[in-house]
Amino acid sequence: MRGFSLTSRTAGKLALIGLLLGGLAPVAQAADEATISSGDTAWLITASALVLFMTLPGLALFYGGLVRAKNVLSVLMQCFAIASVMTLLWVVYGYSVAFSTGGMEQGVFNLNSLVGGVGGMFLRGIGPDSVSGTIPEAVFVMFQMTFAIITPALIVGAFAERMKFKAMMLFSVIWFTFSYLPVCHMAWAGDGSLFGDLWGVLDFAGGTVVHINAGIAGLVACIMVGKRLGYGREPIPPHSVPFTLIGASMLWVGWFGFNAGSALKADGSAGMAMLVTQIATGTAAVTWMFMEWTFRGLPTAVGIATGAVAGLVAITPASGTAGPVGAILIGFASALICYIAATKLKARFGYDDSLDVFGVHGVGGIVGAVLTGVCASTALQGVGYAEGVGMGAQVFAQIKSVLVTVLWSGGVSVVGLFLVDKLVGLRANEEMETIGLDLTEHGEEGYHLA
Amino acid sequence: MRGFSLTSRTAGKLALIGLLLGGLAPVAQAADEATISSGDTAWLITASALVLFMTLPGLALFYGGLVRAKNVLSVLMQCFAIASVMTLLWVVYGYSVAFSTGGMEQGVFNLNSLVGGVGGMFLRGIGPDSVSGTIPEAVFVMFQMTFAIITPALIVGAFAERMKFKAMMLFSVIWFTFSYLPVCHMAWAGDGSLFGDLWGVLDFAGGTVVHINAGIAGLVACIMVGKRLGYGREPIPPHSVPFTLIGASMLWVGWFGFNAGSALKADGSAGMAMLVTQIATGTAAVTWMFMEWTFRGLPTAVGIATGAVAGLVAITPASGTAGPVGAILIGFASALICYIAATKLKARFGYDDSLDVFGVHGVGGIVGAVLTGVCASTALQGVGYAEGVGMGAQVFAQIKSVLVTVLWSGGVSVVGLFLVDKLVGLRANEEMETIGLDLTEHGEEGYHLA
Amino acid sequence: MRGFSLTSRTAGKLALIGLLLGGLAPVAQAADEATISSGDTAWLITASALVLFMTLPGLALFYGGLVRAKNVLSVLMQCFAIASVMTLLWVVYGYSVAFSTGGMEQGVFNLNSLVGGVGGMFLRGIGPDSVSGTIPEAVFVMFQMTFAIITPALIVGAFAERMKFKAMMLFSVIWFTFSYLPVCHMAWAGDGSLFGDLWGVLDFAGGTVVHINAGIAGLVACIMVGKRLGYGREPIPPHSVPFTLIGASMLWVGWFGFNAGSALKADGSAGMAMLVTQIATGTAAVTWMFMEWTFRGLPTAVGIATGAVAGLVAITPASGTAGPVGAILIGFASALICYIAATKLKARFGYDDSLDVFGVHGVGGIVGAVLTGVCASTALQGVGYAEGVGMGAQVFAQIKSVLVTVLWSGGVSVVGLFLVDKLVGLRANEEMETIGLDLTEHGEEGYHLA
Amino acid sequence: MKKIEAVIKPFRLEEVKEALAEVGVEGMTVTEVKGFGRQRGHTEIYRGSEYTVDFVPKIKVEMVLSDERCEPAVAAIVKAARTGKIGDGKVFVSAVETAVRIRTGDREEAAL
Amino acid sequence: MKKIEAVIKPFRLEEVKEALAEVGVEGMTVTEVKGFGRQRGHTEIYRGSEYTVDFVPKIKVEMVLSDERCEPAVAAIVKAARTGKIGDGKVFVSAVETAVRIRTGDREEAAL
Amino acid sequence: MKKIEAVIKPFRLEEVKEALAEVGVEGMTVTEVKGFGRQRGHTEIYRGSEYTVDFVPKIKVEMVLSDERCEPAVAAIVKAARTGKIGDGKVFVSAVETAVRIRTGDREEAAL
Ligand SMILES: Nc1ncnc2c1ncn2[C@@H]1O[C@H](COP(=O)(O)OP(=O)(O)O)[C@@H](O)[C@H]1O
Ligand SMILES: Nc1ncnc2c1ncn2[C@@H]1O[C@H](COP(=O)(O)OP(=O)(O)O)[C@@H](O)[C@H]1O
Ligand SMILES: Nc1ncnc2c1ncn2[C@@H]1O[C@H](COP(=O)(O)OP(=O)(O)O)[C@@H](O)[C@H]1O
Repeated sequence: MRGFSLTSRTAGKLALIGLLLGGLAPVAQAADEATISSGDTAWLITASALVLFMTLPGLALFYGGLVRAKNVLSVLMQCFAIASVMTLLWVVYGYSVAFSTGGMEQGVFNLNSLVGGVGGMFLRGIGPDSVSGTIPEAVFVMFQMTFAIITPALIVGAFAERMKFKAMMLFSVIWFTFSYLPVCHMAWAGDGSLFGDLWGVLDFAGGTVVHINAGIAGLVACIMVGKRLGYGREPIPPHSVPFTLIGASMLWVGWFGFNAGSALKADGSAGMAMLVTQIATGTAAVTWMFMEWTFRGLPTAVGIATGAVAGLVAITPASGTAGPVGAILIGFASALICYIAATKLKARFGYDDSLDVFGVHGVGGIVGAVLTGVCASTALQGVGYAEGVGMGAQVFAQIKSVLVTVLWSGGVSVVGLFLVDKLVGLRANEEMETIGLDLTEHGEEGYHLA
Repeated sequence: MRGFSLTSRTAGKLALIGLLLGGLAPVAQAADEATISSGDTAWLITASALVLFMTLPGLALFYGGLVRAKNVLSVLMQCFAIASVMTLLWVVYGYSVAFSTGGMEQGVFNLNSLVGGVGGMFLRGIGPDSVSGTIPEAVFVMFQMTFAIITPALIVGAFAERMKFKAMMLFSVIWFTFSYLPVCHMAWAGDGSLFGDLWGVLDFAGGTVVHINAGIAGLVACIMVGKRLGYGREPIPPHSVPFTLIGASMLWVGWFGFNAGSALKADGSAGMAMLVTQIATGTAAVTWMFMEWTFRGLPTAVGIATGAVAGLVAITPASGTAGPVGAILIGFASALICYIAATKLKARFGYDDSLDVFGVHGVGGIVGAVLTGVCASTALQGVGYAEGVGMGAQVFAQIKSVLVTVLWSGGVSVVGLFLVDKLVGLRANEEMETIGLDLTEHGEEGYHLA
Repeated sequence: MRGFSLTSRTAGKLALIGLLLGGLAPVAQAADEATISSGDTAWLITASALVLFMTLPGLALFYGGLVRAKNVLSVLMQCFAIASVMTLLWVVYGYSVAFSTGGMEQGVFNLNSLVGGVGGMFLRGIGPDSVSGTIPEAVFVMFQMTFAIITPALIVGAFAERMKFKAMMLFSVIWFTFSYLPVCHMAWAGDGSLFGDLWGVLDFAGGTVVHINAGIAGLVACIMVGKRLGYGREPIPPHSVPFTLIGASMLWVGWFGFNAGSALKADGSAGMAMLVTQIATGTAAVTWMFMEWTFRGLPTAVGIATGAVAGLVAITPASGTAGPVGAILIGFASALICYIAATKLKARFGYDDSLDVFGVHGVGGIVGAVLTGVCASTALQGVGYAEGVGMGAQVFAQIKSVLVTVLWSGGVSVVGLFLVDKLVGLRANEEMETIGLDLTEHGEEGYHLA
Repeated sequence: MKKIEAVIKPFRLEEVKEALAEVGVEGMTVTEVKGFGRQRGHTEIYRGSEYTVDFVPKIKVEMVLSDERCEPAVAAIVKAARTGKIGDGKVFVSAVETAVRIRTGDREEAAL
Repeated sequence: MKKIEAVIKPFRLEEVKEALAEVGVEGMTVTEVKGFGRQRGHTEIYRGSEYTVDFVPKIKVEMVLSDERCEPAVAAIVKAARTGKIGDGKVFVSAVETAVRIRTGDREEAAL
Repeated sequence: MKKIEAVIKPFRLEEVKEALAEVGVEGMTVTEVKGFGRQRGHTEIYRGSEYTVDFVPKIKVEMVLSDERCEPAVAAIVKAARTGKIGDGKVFVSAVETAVRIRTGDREEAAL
């Protein structure tokens, strides 16, 4: 398979971690020996299932509960359709474009530092005996696919209750192709990749790739699609807060697959990733709760769930390098800042980010990405920096990757939405919006309870 | 333990896969050495939990959402009760009848090619140190139990909203004993078994054993129990489409336990099983969505979820032998054909298969079983056929196993339902059906929302 | 890290099991060699996720469905807040107080037989390369944290629909600190611990630590907080039985993490723990169903779910030592006795244990703890007793641990609730209770369905 | 003009609607209600407690129509809603003074 | 015949039902409604937004009865529904011309 | 006293409430109902079956007021509820004989 090598994120990330951890065996070689570890495989299969579970039904419920009853199916359907379509695209070209390493060279910047080739379309050459690191490559393909599914699914929260299904589908395909795949490649494709190798950015489980990427797309989309009818004038309460809490719980549980799975092994790094994920999440939830209690007079269920998600988002890039104390710091900061973003900032600028995709994923992702540079410090129980790198340099690298992601995703989103608008129109008409998208776009009603 | 050997499905299936994969070490010996792999065990414990999760709450919700609010508990209760009763029966005699290999000999047909003995009742002789392949036998017993639970639970969708609870329980016990256990034995009991050994049928995770078996029983049952009052005249809409989508999501996620778990190891075969499961499911969901969009004018949430389940069903027997391209083929074909079965066929023949057990599991199972024979071909990225077997022969073997399963399950169902009808009557009376089974059979109402 | 050793529950429990299993290698040494097994780690990471899943959303839904719609969020929120706060407390001091072994010596009773020290606050000294048994210590910390989360969360069922959120939070913190941590230490801290070492009590996964501990606190709390307005006079039906059944299903599935995870390895002991858990649960569910069918005339959905939970509770302490037949016995007995507790006993004494925390967890926990002593017998397929111990002695040890737990938790609860009442008042006022806690305590409504 | 209010069994709604269409009634408003009367309710069981619900689900159909259409409409409802079992429900008629169609401002009979 | 419509606080329904039974009212129809009046509603908070709900859950109880039973029934409702706090609700009485029992075709007082 | 019953489109409720406040109506009772009329319903699709729902969600607003306030209130409702499209709904007025405020026992106009 010319131009398409199996060496992939595994190698890139493991090399970095290997470097950081110092004392351990030179894991960078692991990718060369084709030995499957049943333990690592067991965990990664499970982790992949957990990350899919985050989207279906986790995210679908988290979002579905927050919209009005007349639009609940539209949200669930969008998550389902994205999961299905991205699965196909991933197999056809996504995995290849994201992870093929043809033309890449350690320390060298070229086009392939930004994006991979299409030599591995249709997963050509991948069989049950292909190996990636210590796991079957099929499992690596699957694990990464679940990330490629949830990221566009995250965006739908921003334009919920008003965007046309057809437009949403088209935009998702465009954005996936031109924003998700390149940013993923830059971060995780290994030697020669812009973020991961050249800049030495720490993004263990997808702060840039997933959360900032999606958060910015959400912000652009909610502005370009426009506000919901009646936004700001009439109440648009969640139709089922229990669904939102179930969804948040599933996100929480599934996120262990996301973060601890990103170790690509069932080892101490995975274990610590799980632990710091839990700590940051708990801290963020508690922080949000007390913020509301203090500033609103009451702690709310939607609030604590949102806080938990903010913590999950922010710890994501740091989960492979931060320790318990760093996790507390990240959890606290993310809840604080996301709280402000979702309550004050949105009100101030008046965009209708329906389910706070930008406020939680965009802002939380940025907070996390930057603090990852801080919390890798051994002074905060972190694993330390690569040789010759200090906190300042690391934070600077983190910020650079944030900026590139913001600009890249923002640009792709603007152009993509513009095109889709020309092609099919972005927005459901007033009558459809008033009646609800469930009936008008899908011919169904969520509930027939009587 | 005379007449009851621990060598079981593990050996049978691994031998076959071992043969197919060629180059790998002779895994057929694995069953002889009593070494437990912690990685394989970790995965199989997890897989067992995932398969149970498919029934509780996955299937229960998928079905529960589709019925009217007045019957939601009856469906949930049926799934719960089946899970509980089958657990007991599996321990008392089920595992023994399904998997004991006494009297079996490679290549020889006799009574024990169809059914096992009762020497292992009450799991006699199985302790924490019993081994099956590379996992504790307790885990194998548990994993297989979850299949024995979901299969009868699948059937309840066919006669939902009208069958008596007592009749349902009796029928489930009869059908489990006389149809599930033998078909399971024929497919998976190892050397000497009719499908698995003598005919060389490929059924990795239960196309015949689970889906065709249950689908046919559903068809027979819905015909013998009769249509719901008002069927075809008045709308019988799902009471909670969100529940159905949550359920479908859980089935999807849990199915990785079903299919990748059926490798009985955490290896490349499991990894590829997971990947093709995902691919077929995504493809089928997309296919169904576009079929509806084209022929109905709107893509529906219930539709995309049904498509996903059709894909899951169809890839099940093929998940150990098909590759990515084969998975796309299977996903596409199953959605296409199940769509026709669930919309046209049912309307045409007028049976009331309430939740399309036959249309999705029966038909999808048959499509999958046949295409398994096709997609094992290396031309479609499959693992290839056993020596001396070509595509034609394999497909023929597949078809034979389908026919036996159809006749066997159909026969047992007819006789079983006839007996149960004589004993306690199959059907709730008109008043009960009008008021709903929740109140009349269980003394409860699903919701008290006000 | 003086006074705080990594040797912990792992060692204690494994030593005991090792003793019991006899023939196996001397696992007690496992804690000394710092080798991580990827298979064991894979399973324990998964198990931790499963146990968190039991609380969020499992328990939250199980309880949330049983209350009235006006209080659903208060229950979900309590579970969420407890999960978050306990996460922090566990990191800050909980893990240290529960598992530090400083001052402990095999066979010697002293203060540290009851409670650990605070030398390990903020998880000092635990990094990605810290090892506990064959898994990373981070994973052990995480796994145990999920137990520390669910236990106080269990209690909220007893005073649901009337206790103030603030009071609930305060009480949870007090009870966690003074009852959960010590009882956990007594049972699982290893050599020198009162239950685990000195008395040789068998409590594999938390009969005393979790269920009796929480059940007694629930009983005390529901008495001290007082009955709900209208209790006994007007119907207080569950607002969503489907939620309760989904929750029960998630508890069931997650419990495999709880029980099989408590083996701390992916081995035969874990496998058998999973199997007996399933068997006891199925048996208990069936038993409860038939009890209701016989004595009430109808089998109910809430009933079968409650039966399942009773079985799960009772098998918990026995899951490492009982065999299939013992599991049937435990399942049957627990359903029988809990049925009487939840229906007759409560009615008789007139306390308002809203969701039967005492009736199911307290009583089921006691039944299980005592029968653990019986079912370890090889005559019932159990793993047998430690050398020199007979059934009588074992049962006596079990009973002693039950009594200590009852008194300890009861005492802490009485004092804790008394203090909290003085500080902030335990109970919402009449108007709040009438309107519902969702609106009055959290400013939200569960549903806006129209 | 008269207003007819009919409380009927839920599963007879379709029949009643059709019967009314036949006598020329083209508009109506329907409400889910709970009825209390001779028809007994049901018993529910939840773990420890068992209780009786006296209220039975019913549908209330309301329509305003001209005086001369009233009797045929009442007759149509009674015929279509009757099952002969206790709990079939009631029909009540009262006077209405004014009717307005919001869309057009049409008044009285013209508004119906 | 008269029709009584009472809008009450939901948690007084049981008391009202019993009080009505004592004065011989054997049938009634109950609807969940939202009331708007002097009693203020509540505030809800969802992340960024906070809003006031003016409508308060109420129960409407309707019954038709003979003229002479009307006043005792009104009195019974008022007594049973009263808590003395704002929002206790209202009772309205109007005339009904015809009543029919669907099951039997009985008319007027006999239909009640 | 008069009773006004208005059946309106759900999303006009806020406007109607405000318009009524302007003409001095301080109390009302609101019910979710389903309307059947000229406005056609919608079609739903569930796998094999497709069916038409004729009933459209509506809101019924009821208020009792003194005779002189009646016409202004009707006018206010009509104005606020009108969108000009089919299905805007109806307003009906009928006579009410008695009104009681449960909390105080006040009668007639004083009760409103
Ligand atoms: N006096 C009444 N006023 C208003 N509604 C009534 C009255 N009596 C009965 N109803 C309504 O009619 C329904 C049927 O009445 P019920 O006494 O059960 O049977 P039947 O109509 O056969 O006499 C009741 O459920 C209630 O909704
Ligand atoms: N004029 C009215 N017409 C119809 N219903 C009314 C009217 N005024 C009040 N109501 C109903 O009565 C309920 C109670 O009224 P409110 O003004 O809050 O308190 P009170 O009954 O103590 O005066 C309201 O919620 C509303 O449902
Ligand atoms: N005769 C009637 N009696 C009672 N309600 C009616 C009547 N006709 C119409 N309605 C109610 O008014 C609503 C609107 O009527 P419709 O005929 O659809 O449009 P429009 O009000 O524009 O004429 C209906 O949905 C129904 O609820």
